[in-house]
Amino acid sequence: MGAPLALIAGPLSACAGLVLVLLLGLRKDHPAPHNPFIERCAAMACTAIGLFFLLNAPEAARTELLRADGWSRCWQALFHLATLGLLATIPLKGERPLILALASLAGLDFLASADNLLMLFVSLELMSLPVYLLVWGLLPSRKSLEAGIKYFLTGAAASALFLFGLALQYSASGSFSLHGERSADSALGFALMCAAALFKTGIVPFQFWLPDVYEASEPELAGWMSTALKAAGLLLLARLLFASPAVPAALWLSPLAALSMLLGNILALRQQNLRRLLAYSSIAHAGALAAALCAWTREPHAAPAVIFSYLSAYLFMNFGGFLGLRLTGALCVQDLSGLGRRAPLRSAFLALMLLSLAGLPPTLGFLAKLYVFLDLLQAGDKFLAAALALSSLIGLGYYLGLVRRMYMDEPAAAAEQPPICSRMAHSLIAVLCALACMLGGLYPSMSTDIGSVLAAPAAEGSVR
Amino acid sequence: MVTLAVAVCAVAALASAGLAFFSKNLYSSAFCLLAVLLQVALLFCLLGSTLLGLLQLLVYAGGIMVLIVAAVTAVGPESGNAKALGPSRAHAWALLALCAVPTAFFLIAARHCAPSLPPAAMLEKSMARLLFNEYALLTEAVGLLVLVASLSVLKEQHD
Amino acid sequence: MMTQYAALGVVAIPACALLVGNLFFHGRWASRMHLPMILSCLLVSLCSLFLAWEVHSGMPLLDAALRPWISLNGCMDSFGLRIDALSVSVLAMVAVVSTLIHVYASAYMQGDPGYGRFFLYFHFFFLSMVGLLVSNSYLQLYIFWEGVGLSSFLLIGFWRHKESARAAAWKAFLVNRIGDVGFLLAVLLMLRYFGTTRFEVVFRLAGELPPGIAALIAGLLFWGACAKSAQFPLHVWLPDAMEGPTPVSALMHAATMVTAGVFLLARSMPLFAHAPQVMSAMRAIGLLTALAAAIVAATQKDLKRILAYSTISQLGFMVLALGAGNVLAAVFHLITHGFFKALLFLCAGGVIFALHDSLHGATSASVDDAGGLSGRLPILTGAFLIGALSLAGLPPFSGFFSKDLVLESVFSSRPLAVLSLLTAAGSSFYIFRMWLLAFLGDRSLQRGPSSPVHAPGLRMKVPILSLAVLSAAGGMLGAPLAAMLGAPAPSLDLHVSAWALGSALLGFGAAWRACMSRPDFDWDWRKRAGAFERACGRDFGWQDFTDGFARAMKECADVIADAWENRRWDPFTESLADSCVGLGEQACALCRGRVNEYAAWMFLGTLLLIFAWVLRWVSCF
Amino acid sequence: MIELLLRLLCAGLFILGAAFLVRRRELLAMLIGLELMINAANLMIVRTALARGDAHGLAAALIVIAAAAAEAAVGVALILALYRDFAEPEAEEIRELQG
Amino acid sequence: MGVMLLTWLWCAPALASALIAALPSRRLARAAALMASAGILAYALYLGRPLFDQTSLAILEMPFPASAFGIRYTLALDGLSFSLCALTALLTLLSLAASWKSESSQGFWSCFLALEAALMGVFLSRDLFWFYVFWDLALVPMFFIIGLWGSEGRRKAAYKFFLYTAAGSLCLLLGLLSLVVLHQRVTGIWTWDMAELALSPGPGRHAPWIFALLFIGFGVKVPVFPLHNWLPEAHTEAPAAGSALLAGSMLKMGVFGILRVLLPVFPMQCWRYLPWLGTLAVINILYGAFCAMAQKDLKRLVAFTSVSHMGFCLLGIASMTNVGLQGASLQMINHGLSTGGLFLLVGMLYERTHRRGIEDFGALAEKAPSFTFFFGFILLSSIGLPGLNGFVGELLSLLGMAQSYFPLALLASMGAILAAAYGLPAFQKVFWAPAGPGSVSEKVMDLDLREQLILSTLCLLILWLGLSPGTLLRLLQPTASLLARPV
Repeated sequence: MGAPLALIAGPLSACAGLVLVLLLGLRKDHPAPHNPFIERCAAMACTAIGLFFLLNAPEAARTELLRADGWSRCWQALFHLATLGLLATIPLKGERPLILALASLAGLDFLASADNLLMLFVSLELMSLPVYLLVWGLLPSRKSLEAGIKYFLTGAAASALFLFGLALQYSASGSFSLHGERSADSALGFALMCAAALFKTGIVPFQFWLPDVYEASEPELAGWMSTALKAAGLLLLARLLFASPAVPAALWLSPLAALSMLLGNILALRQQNLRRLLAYSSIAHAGALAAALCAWTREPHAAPAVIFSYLSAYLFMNFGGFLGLRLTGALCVQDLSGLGRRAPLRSAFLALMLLSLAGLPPTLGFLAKLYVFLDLLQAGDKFLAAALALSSLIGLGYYLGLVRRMYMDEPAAAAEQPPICSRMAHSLIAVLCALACMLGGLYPSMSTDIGSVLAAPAAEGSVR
Repeated sequence: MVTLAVAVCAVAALASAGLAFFSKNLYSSAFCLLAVLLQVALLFCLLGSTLLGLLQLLVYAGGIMVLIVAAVTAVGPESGNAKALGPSRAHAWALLALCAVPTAFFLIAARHCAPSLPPAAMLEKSMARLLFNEYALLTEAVGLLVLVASLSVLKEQHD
Repeated sequence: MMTQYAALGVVAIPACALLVGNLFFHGRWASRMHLPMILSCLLVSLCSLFLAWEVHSGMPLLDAALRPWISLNGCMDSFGLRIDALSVSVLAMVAVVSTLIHVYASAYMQGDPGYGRFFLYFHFFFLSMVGLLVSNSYLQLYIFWEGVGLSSFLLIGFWRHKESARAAAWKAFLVNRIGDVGFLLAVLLMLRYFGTTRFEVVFRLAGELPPGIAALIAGLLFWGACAKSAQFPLHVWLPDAMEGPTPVSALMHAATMVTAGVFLLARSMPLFAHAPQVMSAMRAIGLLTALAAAIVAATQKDLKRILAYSTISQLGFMVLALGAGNVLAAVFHLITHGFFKALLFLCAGGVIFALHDSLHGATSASVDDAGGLSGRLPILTGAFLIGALSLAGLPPFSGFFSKDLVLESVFSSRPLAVLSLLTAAGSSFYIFRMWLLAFLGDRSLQRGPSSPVHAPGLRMKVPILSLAVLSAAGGMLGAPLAAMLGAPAPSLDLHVSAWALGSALLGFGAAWRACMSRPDFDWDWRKRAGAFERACGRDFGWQDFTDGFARAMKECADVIADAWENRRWDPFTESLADSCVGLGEQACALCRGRVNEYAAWMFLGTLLLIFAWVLRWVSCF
Repeated sequence: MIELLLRLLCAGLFILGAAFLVRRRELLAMLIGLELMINAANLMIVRTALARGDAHGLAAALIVIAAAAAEAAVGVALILALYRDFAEPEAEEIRELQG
Repeated sequence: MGVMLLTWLWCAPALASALIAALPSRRLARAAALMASAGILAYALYLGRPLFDQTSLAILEMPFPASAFGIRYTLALDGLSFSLCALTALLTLLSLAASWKSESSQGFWSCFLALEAALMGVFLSRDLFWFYVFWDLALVPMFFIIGLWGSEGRRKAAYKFFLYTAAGSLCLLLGLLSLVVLHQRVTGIWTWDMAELALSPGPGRHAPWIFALLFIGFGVKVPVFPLHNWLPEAHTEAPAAGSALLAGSMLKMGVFGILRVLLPVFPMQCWRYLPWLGTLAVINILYGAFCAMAQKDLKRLVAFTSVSHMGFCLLGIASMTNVGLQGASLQMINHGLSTGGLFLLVGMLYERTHRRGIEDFGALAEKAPSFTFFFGFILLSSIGLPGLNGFVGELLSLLGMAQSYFPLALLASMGAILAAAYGLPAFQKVFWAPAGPGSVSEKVMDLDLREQLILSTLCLLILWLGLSPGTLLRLLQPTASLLARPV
């Protein structure tokens, strides 16, 4: 039982939760909007159980489609953690968002352990299809519908690109294994698949959907998407990068990474909508992650741990950031004016998250950025290091601008002040995020500790 | 003989795809798509997998086309205003021109392909076995996918 | 033991007096601030006279380190005292003259709202000077040197509501700073080459310096002395410094400030001995200054300005003597000059005090305002005459002996001799002209005031008379001074004396002829040669040049701070940030929300990826 | 020969599908383009599977067809919702989110 | 683990800061802040005892084992660190005491203690990671201090201050990381320890770049000439206490960094670039002085004098001699006392009148004699009057440069002339000249006892350091002789 459990603990728990929610939904027949507390708890419980199993399943196992090892478990744990946050905080008017989130989680879990191109494709679809619906359905408005359609059209095009790449790789090697035979076709195929991965990560020429979608979604959902889905895209990118024919990432990924970092931050400078601003900031962060990935191809030693540390830090601070938006009820930049006096604790939390995103010590964000810098310099990639430094500076410009607005601007008229959300779960998770961001930064060996868990696959070379 | 048939099908498929692109009427676009799908199904049969051809016919012609045609009917075939949109024509042509290089590369790569084997017997049977053994999880996942998709339709009804 | 305490007391007593005055003499007691100060001056005078006596009777050199100041690996200096013939002789003069001026000031400044503050500054001035004289290292000397500069700043600007006083104070400090930097650099070089600035070490090792460096150090020291002792080109502050109250001028010219530079040069003679180039520069500068200042003094109208230029001129004599290597002459002239210049200033102050009502609040008077005062102020007239005779170098007054020594030391060189005799004649001319115009002139012709005059009180008379005695009899100090300094006793060289006497008489005759025989000469002459007079008033254009230089510096600062810093560099750095935002605006044009465009960008990106891959693939073969 | 022809067809269909996305402004037409792209990929898979006699490819084709159907369903649902609520099935019209 | 004596030196203000932020009333916060800062000063002095006694040269604290990448929490207190820590503690205490009357909220007091904590951390850390953490951390409280409690232009000034200095910090970060990584590449050892990185063979041919990055990083803080223009605005807009601490302690971070990191790691480069560094220092001195000369705003004037004075620090460092380095270290302390004092004084003036322009005042000497005395005294220290502390630092710096390269010393000494040219006219205008038409001098009350106490403390220190700098120089000497170029 041990081995299969290690393989499917994650998706299984997600599916179990999904079924449970569906069944619980059957007990009453009225479709009126309601806040299904029990369903939420059930979904969270299943996700948490999955997390528990993931953390306690030490065996490595593999089948034709999947393989389970420290690497996949870590990613799945990350996905479960992010989804727990989403499930706990997402505003509900029915149980459908729970189902969709759980389905997407199943896709994410499959993605983390997939060892087969076809599995990758299906999990990619399973991961993204519910999200189109979530974006559309959570906040039924014209904007959300528009975002859903845009996301769907571009996302489906990305899937098609992936699929065509898959077909090419199949035609080249005759199998769906990631490590098949190489030929001219597979060069094309990997390029197409990488394009799809870049789309999911939100790297620069593939990022246009991202601000629109984040702007139209609920902050919790945007926070989840920016962490879990971005992580999934990055994971996919990493897989492809190390399975692909020897095209140096420096050739194509590093310019794109640098461009994402700079353009993301530059575009964020002039945003008025806060979610959109954070969306652009997440593009810049994706660029930093991609930069770390570039370094990985040159300096394989510490990089997986670095990327994973960055992602886990990012999970806390970006989810925390979006949570801060929810907690303060701020939609656009003006709403933040004078917030420091109106809601000191909430604005302190938001400020902490922003400073952490800006990478100021001693927060978690600083540590994450430091690792990437170290990684890049170890790989000798001065160009990317300089770009990262420059983009951090530009980023500081708007993060700090927001902090300044919160504390140093006169508050808006009372009538225009947005209402403040006060839900227990939000506050609890906010406290968690704040603690993680503050204390994590004082724990510089985070990366090596994570590295020791990740070490197994890296040593085996399965990732590479 | 088969080659000729494949050639005819291929040309027909390409032509109807082109027609679909250039026709301004959504109905005709949809019907041209139907033609493409039929040609593809035919190609599947011609290449040796009747089962897949049939499935293609069923799912696409029977399922997806119905959806699309129904949607077109609901939306109306004519486009509204005809403002210029997105990338200009010149940009689109430039993009297309850029596509020429990879396409050429793709076509040249045909030389490196493995020589085709004679069609193996029982291929479709082993496919079915695969789906329920090695690929069981995959099938499950696709099932989940379809469930999600159906939820979207349900959502339509709810709201 | 006694001598050490006396030496220490010379510095400690004024410091204590300042402390006491600062702590206890507030409010009503401020008007009694002079008491501790005068007492301290008296004590210091006693101490210094005692020390002088001791030194004269053969006390060995006292050079004691008191406590370390900056010690870096033992290579730096301590605070210490040095009592030798040079310091003690100047010290005695300074202490005695300062005591008298203190007494005089207590009367002169009576009723001034800043009376207490005045005496604090005044005494601080004295303290700095005394400390300077007994220092045993250049660095310590430099501390007091700057202290002298600071107190002159405070005192010149004492009447702080006056724009001109403030400007003069600033100018004095600034010009002195310019000189001080030279001194400082000399100190740095000494520290670099000797590791210390103690006189004995420096003088001992001076011979071992590389020749250029010795000249450099000497030159820099001379530069510093030029500022303090008002030698060309750094003399510009002194005429303006008359803005301070008259006792300040007296103190500054006779005892404290300007003597410091000459003292420094005299002190450094062993060092200068290794820099003959600098010595000749000193001769040239000294003579030039003496001559030019004498000419300028002859054209001035303001009482205090005439005396100021006279000081510059006399200091030129001293520097000339030092340039000729004659320390005795310089020091002797320094001492006698201290006596008679103090006397002259106190008399001038007496005149200003006397004319207080008719001056309408002005703090100085011109010879026009005075004139024909001899009848009403007989004591002042007489005392001034004694001072003038002494300055002009007529026997048997003190100036005769010291000036004679100075002339003697340069007499071997004909051009120097001629020029210095000319200067001596000039000195005689301007001082008698001043005396004649101020005290003997015809009131009606000089449009002088007719309002009543205040006779000086006892506290003003006593110092004046004492100084008159000193000026008259100061010539007797020559022999003991020579004995102390270890120089051969001065003996009158009749040849030189005759020339000196002749030139002095010539000057007197010219003055008499100019002012008394034709009382209107002075004024006619002014009308006729206005341009020359104006040129003299501006030090032959040098003042204009320095003012222009100061303005240029100020404009330079404005350009740097405004045109460059505020308008260029600061906006440039800020525009970097703005350009980022601008770039964002531009980039936003790409995100117009059209899904077709999104797809197009996506495919473009994909194509680029494919190109990268294909290129790589192709290049593999 | 067949190989070349089929490759030409695949490439053509794929590029045309992409062209739909880039140039057509009706959302449904864009959906049609997506179907074309998926079909092109599927054709490639089936061709390889049959040429190599590999059952995995056939299974993959079947799975892709199912996934494509699911995707199409979602797409149509979204577009219909937009039409029903706002009657604007055009890409040009949904530009509220930008910048 | 032990008692972690040094850790408490930064932890105590940090904890106090958190505590004060949570206090319910403003008055309570104020009292607590003052008491805490006094306690910290006492503690700092207590810690420095062994250094004074010269029983030990440095106190080292490494309570935890090395973690990832060789990062190891290490604190060290030697003479230089101690004097800067003590200066920081003292200035915090005095600044807080000076703002006693400000009706600021708890955050104000809390921010100051947080700033103190960060500064202490910078001066104590021997591990580059922690050094950088504290280095950047110090920006945050200062940002709030300027931005929340500053004068009219505070928002922009705070923003500019933060971004400008953060740009420097990023350069610094890149430089430090390159250094560490290259060291690891060459020696195979991960270490962030300043002592171990000294003379590191790592940089090799990359040395010029890393040197430049580090120099820019430190130079922005110092500030070095073209990178100085964040300073006038930040100083001008900050509240008095903030500018005092900014000038007094924060600028020292840059010089401290140069002494602790740049010089030990790159002695060869420093020697090679000596004329350039010296030239920069001279430009700093003269440029700051010229700018100060043209200012119409008292605070801006003092800010530019900072630029000039920090030039002397740089000059001493550039000389690379024992004397020069001691002079630079001493000049840091001197500048902290005198410029800090001047900022406090200008702040007191601003508190009374809400004006800072030189033209806004006149004849203050009559209205406020003790104010005049303190201002004059501290100003004289600032323009380097011998006998006061400023002179000693300048003299030693100049002497160092004179020993290495005399012409630069000659140029730098022009700064002393310019000091008189910018300092005294302003003093005369404000205190001596009759009040002009728009003057607000009538509102100026003389100093009260509290303010006199604050300033007397500074003045006594100024006098003490001027007359007997030996005590402090003994503390600073070990560092200097370690870094000096062997003759």
